[in-house]
Amino acid sequence: MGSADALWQSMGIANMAWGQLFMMLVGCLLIYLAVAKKFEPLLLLPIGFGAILSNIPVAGIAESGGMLYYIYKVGIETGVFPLLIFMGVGALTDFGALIAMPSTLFLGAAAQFGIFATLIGALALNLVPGFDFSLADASAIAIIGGADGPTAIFLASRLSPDLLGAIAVAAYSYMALVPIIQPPIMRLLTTEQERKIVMSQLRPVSRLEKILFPFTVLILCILFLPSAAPLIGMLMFGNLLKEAGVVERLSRAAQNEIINIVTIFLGLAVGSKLSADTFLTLETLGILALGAIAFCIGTATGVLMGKVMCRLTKGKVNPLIGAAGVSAVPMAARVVNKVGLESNHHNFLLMHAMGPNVAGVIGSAVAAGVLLAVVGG
Amino acid sequence: MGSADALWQSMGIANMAWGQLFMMLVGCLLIYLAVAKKFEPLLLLPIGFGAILSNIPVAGIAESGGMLYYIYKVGIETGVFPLLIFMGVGALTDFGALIAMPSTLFLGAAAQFGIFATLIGALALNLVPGFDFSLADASAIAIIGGADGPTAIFLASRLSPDLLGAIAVAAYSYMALVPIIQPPIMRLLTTEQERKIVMSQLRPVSRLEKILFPFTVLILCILFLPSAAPLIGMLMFGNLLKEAGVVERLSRAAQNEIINIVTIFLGLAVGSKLSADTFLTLETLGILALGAIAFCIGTATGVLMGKVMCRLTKGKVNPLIGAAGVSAVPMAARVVNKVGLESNHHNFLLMHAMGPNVAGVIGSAVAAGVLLAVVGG
Amino acid sequence: MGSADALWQSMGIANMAWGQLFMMLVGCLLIYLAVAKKFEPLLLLPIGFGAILSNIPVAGIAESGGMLYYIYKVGIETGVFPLLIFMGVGALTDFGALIAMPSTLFLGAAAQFGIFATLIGALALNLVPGFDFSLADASAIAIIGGADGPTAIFLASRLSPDLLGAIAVAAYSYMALVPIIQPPIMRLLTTEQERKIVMSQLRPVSRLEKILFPFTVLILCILFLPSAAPLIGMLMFGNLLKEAGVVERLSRAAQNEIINIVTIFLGLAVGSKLSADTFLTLETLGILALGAIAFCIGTATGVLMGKVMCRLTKGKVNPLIGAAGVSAVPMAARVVNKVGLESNHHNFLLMHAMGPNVAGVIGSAVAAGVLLAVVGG
Amino acid sequence: MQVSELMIEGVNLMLLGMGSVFLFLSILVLALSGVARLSNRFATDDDRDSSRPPTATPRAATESEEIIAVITAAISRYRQR
Amino acid sequence: MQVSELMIEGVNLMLLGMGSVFLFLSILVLALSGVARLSNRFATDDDRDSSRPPTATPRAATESEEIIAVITAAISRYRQR
Amino acid sequence: MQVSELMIEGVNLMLLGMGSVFLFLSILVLALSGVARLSNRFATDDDRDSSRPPTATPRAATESEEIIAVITAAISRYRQR
Ligand code: NA
Ligand code: NA
Ligand code: NA
Repeated sequence: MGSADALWQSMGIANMAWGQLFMMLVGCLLIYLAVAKKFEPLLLLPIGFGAILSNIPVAGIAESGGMLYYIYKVGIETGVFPLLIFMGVGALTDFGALIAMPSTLFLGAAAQFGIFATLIGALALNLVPGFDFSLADASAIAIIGGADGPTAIFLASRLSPDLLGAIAVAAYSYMALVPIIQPPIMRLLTTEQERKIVMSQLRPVSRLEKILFPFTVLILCILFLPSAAPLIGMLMFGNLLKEAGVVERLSRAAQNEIINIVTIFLGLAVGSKLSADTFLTLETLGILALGAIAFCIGTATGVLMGKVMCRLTKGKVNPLIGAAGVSAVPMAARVVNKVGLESNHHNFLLMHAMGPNVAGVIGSAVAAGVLLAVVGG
Repeated sequence: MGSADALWQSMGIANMAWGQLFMMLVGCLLIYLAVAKKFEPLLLLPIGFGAILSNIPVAGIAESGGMLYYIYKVGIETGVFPLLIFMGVGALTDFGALIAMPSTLFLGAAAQFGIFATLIGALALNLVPGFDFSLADASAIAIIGGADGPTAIFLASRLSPDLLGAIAVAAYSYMALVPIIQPPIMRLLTTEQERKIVMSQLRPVSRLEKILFPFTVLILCILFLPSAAPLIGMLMFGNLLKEAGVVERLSRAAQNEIINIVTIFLGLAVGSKLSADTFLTLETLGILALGAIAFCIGTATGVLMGKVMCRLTKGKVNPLIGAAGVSAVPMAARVVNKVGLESNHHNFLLMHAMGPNVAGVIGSAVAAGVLLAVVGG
Repeated sequence: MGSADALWQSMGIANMAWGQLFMMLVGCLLIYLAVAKKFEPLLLLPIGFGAILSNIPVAGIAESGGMLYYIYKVGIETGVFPLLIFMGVGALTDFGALIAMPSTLFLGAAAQFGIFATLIGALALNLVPGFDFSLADASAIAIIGGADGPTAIFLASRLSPDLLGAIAVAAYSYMALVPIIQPPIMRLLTTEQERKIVMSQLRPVSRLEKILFPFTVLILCILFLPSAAPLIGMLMFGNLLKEAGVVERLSRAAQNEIINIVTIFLGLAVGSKLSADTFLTLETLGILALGAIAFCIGTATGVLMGKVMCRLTKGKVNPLIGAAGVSAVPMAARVVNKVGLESNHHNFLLMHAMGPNVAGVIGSAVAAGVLLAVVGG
Repeated sequence: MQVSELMIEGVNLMLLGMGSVFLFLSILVLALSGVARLSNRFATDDDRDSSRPPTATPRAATESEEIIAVITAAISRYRQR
Repeated sequence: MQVSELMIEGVNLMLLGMGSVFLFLSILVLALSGVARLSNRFATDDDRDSSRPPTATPRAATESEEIIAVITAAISRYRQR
Repeated sequence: MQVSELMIEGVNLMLLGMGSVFLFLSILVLALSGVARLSNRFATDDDRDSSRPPTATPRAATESEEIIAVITAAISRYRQR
């Protein structure tokens, strides 16, 4: 009965390691959060399933020769998948609110302080025994504060592939938690009076401006920060497809087919990085803690910059919209709208919050570019 | 006139081998069956065209550097294409009928006897001079009895790549022939009385059960048969995308874009394995004969198990639905419905036959897992 | 401040070469033509953006490890992308007009003289100091006269990858310029009387003929010109998907998802070949000049053959439709229609011009096959 | 390997294979029954009502809304005559 | 290679190329005429009727059925007033 | 590298990073204002009217035409009764 023995030897219960079991439970938790709590389901469901698949003993789905291994190799190691997602995000995003009120870019800038504060935090964690984050690791962790999934995955794949799984999970989880994390901070830092501020309607934006926008951003990126060019380039390419108005077919492909297909593969491939030996470490706990701090600080500095702009404009800017500067599009803008409505039932801040919201995407891509240029060089 | 000579040397009529010509005719036959007879056209048309393209002399489309060579290399040698098809099948399949009546899994199990009987048959063919099937070859041939295209292609690509073309062609051809192969066997093994049995309506299935179903199957697969995990994992991932209800975009991508695109490439790549030197052998004739036997035996054991269940439930199960256990979704279930209607014009067995039908998919994936674990290890 | 220095060193303004700047402007020009002038926007917009991205200093998006490098490697170096586009073109093209009036194939043949005249022209340019075109280079340049984008890209990727960028840009630019280039030539070579000729209505074409058409073309290609088999094979495969009527899902995938996705990547990858050192050469000027000549000659010989057919049929053929033989589907056919309407307000030549128009696609694929067989062997 | 040996291996594999398939699917029958009992206990009224059609996609919704709008307009125009 | 030699090769290639293109397409003209005659003989009435619009996709069919259902409902509701 | 050195590098990177982000986005504010002024000068009336809904895809157009055709037919049939 040699073959029966071979079959027994190949069974999961005969080969299961505790770490694998635990990681499969982590995968189930992510799927639960995605399905039952609607936590970023488009990403967390495939990530969770990828985590389960890649931790199945014997099967080796994430090891050389397995499907997830190939998908990771082709799509993430090359950086292609996050860039294609960014193209789709660009094709789906209307930058009109930002173009109508460019000053909201300052809010998107301020909220990136969450990134750099987390960088310091990650390095400081090295004082705790058991942590050993290099500057590259710390930078990859810090980008969680950018509240932007594809940017985080792109940077982590470049600077610290071993931490990619934990970083992606933290980034998407906290993005889903934005409605819980942000409101208390927003209320703490603003007065009832400030939250009641009604903002004037945004001016209309011409088609020409919308077409010139991607070029404006790209030119500055080329001149001052070429290391951010892959991210910003693809974001602006997608946006140009959308705004050009002459390539409807391609715009639809970027907004639907490509981003949907890539999302499935990206999620599975990120999940394949949730293996016991890289995820079940003290470092992961550190990353999760730092990620939460990053979101809090980013929200706070965004709101504080909102208060500064409120002063400078003599009360024309509602400081709440600063919280949307962390990006987490469009969740953060919706949270701003909701908190604003609590103070004034007729004050819809959604469109005004979309400005800093998309500014935050550009802001964290810029921050990623700086980190790549200095640390990744 | 060296260039005129070069041109003549490069002509097809100056280089055509008889085998290539014959294989192109085989390709034409497959396309004829697909277009005129509607034999599994989604697969047989691309396979047939792939066979023509890959046998064109001089062009070398299936040789190193040619397009079909790359597609085969990337999609089939890695196993990625059949797994993506399986994901799409999962996203397209409603397992409700199976969840409502889990006992139909026994029918799906019994029908897999076609696989293992064919395994013995393939090995016995070695007694005939000219045949030399290894255990791996015989296992790959046997899986034709699973009546499931992607499973057959996946297993053949792992165990016996040289026979892949013949195996895939046999699998899809016999799946298309199910309406001709199955009814006589079904009538032979059942009495008119049995065929008239009306089954009680299926209970409704809650959304929670549908969401838990993929996990239930996957957990058992992990514990007892991880070698089937790639197949069952992707099938269940696709089904979870469908049932989760929170990732509509991804579910649509799996059901449409991905499965359609991959089907084209999979078909062409399988066709590229229909080259004269691997296909025009005695072994192919053996494979075709064994495939037919496999379908007949699978149908018979399915129906016989149906009779057993009929006895045990005191006549509550119509034995005809056992024939659907071979899988060949949804053709076999439709055949059951049709044969049932012949005996009782008001007896619609379609929904009841869907249970063993989808059970057959899981059953043959399990059988493939056993073969992989024992033979492929 | 080592890191500030690193940042400065990484800035675009510190590293920009004049050539890169110029190529980015070329990219902007292409995008301008695409958006404002609607010059083949589906291709020229991605090509232009690819040119910008690949010339960003430091970023290295088109260099080993960059995204565009991978896309070029996977899609163009293998020849897969242009072939997939050709499959989509086949699935989008109705060859009915050609089947109804096969004699229009002679018009499609005559217009290919533009290709071979350009070949001589390219070789003759070697007499001018600074030019050094090999026979392979000249062949790749000549194919611009085929007025068919994917054929040009496929041939250039095989024969002269360094010139691919310039060739693709020339091919698509002149295709967009067809409404400007062709009418004067058409008017010059025909009399008012000829332009007024009304052609009899095309006979209806049966479904069987439409299904047999791809096989007819493919069989001739196999017998006489297998080197054209990848191009003609995929064109006819796409057409069969469309006409078979039993693989609606695959036909839609070829016509939409696949061609749209591949067009984005093909455009970006072609753009990545617009680097300063290969594009900013005297040769590019030569290619642009030769391309214009190729279109003019092709148009002229097409019209002249139209005049011959007019004589032979005793005035039943309007010679204008010969101009559509250059392909440039469906632009050239529309131009014919427009010029025809100028002479006779009730004479709609569109359907009659579609015959030579699609014949031109087959004609230039045949010409590409000859060049590949003789030069690429 | 001799054919007879191969055949013995084949018969072994057949027994093992059919045994595994039946065992696996039997456990699955048990597991599914367990899940059914479990989920019936936890199921809310909303969950049980699975007879409703699958949620329409947003796009479809928009389309039928458009249709209704168009019809309403057409009918109101017709009434004005 | 000298330019003159290249030019000779080029002219050769031109003659060969145009010859091939014309020959190939001429044979295609013959072949298509043959196919036309052949398929006219075999064509059923159903086949010949190619003027009908291409078969609608199932999805489209469903959509227009939906539209008709919606309209019918709207009109019947309107009649009841 | 010691933690203290790392920390110093980190603080440097923070200053540099936040500086870069602010500088970059400030320049972008200026650039966008410039573009807005520029494009207002060149904008035609047609361009400015961005409140109109995005251009419908040809397919959508066909669909609504179909709908209108179906409705017209339905209503005319209804009138004939
Ligand atoms: Na951000
Ligand atoms: Na089966
Ligand atoms: Na042409």
